[in-house]
Amino acid sequence: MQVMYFAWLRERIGVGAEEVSPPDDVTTVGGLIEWLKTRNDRYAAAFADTKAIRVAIDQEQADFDAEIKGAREIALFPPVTGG
Amino acid sequence: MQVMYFAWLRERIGVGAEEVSPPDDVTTVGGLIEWLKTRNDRYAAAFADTKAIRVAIDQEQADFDAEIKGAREIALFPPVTGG
Amino acid sequence: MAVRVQEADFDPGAELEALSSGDTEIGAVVSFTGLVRGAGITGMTLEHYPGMTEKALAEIETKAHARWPLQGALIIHRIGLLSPGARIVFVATASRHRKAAFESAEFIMDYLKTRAPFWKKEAGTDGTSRWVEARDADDSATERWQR
Amino acid sequence: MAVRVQEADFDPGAELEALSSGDTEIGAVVSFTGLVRGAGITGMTLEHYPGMTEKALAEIETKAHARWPLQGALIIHRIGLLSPGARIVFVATASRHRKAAFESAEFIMDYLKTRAPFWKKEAGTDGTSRWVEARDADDSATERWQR
Repeated sequence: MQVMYFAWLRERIGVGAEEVSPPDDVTTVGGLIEWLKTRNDRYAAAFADTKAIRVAIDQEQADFDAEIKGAREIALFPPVTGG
Repeated sequence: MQVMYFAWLRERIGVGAEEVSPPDDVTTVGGLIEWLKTRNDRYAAAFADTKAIRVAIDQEQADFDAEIKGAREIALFPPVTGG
Repeated sequence: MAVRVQEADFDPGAELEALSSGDTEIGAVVSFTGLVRGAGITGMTLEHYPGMTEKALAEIETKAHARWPLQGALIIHRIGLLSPGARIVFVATASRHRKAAFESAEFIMDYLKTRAPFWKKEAGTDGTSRWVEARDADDSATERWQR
Repeated sequence: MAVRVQEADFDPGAELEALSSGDTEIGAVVSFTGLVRGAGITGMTLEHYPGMTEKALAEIETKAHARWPLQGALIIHRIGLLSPGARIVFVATASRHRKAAFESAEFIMDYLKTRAPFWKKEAGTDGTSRWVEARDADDSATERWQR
């Protein structure tokens, strides 16, 4: 599946989007984030405060409990500040 | 003092403004209207329903109890409908 | 602070531009445009009370400035004969934040509807004409700002 | 119903004219224009989530149409680099009566502020840059429509 990052999350991780293949026991958005944190220090630092992270699955708002199975595109980003 | 009429009140009375000299015992807007009603049938008909009449004294909103002594310009009109 | 009562039409885009340009403290501009609705009428005549009108509109603007931190405000109201679709009134407010801009524009319109001495007479498509009646909802709208 | 996400500036007057002309059922048009405030910054960059942005804005417009009787609605949001004083966002709604036009425009802005995937990064006059933080007041503003 594709994972996308925006704003300071993108800057801290260093890429805007990447293909990832989490193991089968990673079933929710929360689990995905915990798994991403184990990849390296950049991810660990970027996701240090998960209260500051929002989620969209296939371009629809979702929460940390949401199942990721079958998702094509998971986006992680800070609270939005447009308008 | 000058009395002014607007909208359907002006149309029913037939003039937009006129000089009037009410007797000394006419001291309030309400009294002025009662006195105007005695002038002829047009006035009596125009002021039949005083609930539908609003007042301004010297271009400031006022009510029927307001004193008219010293007033330069008293305007009587239906509720406003601009905007 | 600006108030205009005029027969001529106006240009909402130019008015918005004039209100917001040159002051980079402004973050939010809200405008209201009132138009003549066409159902069953061929036109509408706006009568007003010259002198008192301008005074009443300026007082409403002053009240809005006292209540919200505004960088600017504008009220334009047309008088005379207007066709269906024509602009009648324009209110615009400028503030740092959107809440003040929205609330003050709505406040000005609510007060204008019940306090500014304008009267509308509609010319019906059936040849008759009638004075528009005041709506209780407009009184309620004004009163909520006094609570 | 219309949603546009673009780098280019837009013309509020032309957009208002297009929204309100040709439908004489419209009695009230409300617009909101958001501008880049200049205090301490040389400019601002708007990032967004292509694809989701348009979808989120269209959903907000649909919600507004479901909730108020609207003759029309428009949302324009700019992206890319913007200077102080530049227009960022434009929302306009058209209805028979002013209450629906005011409320729906404010509703769209409140939802846009917390639901549409845009992020602002300010370039400071001191040479630093920083991502704008979300305001709790914006969450509260959205929540009041859910009560």
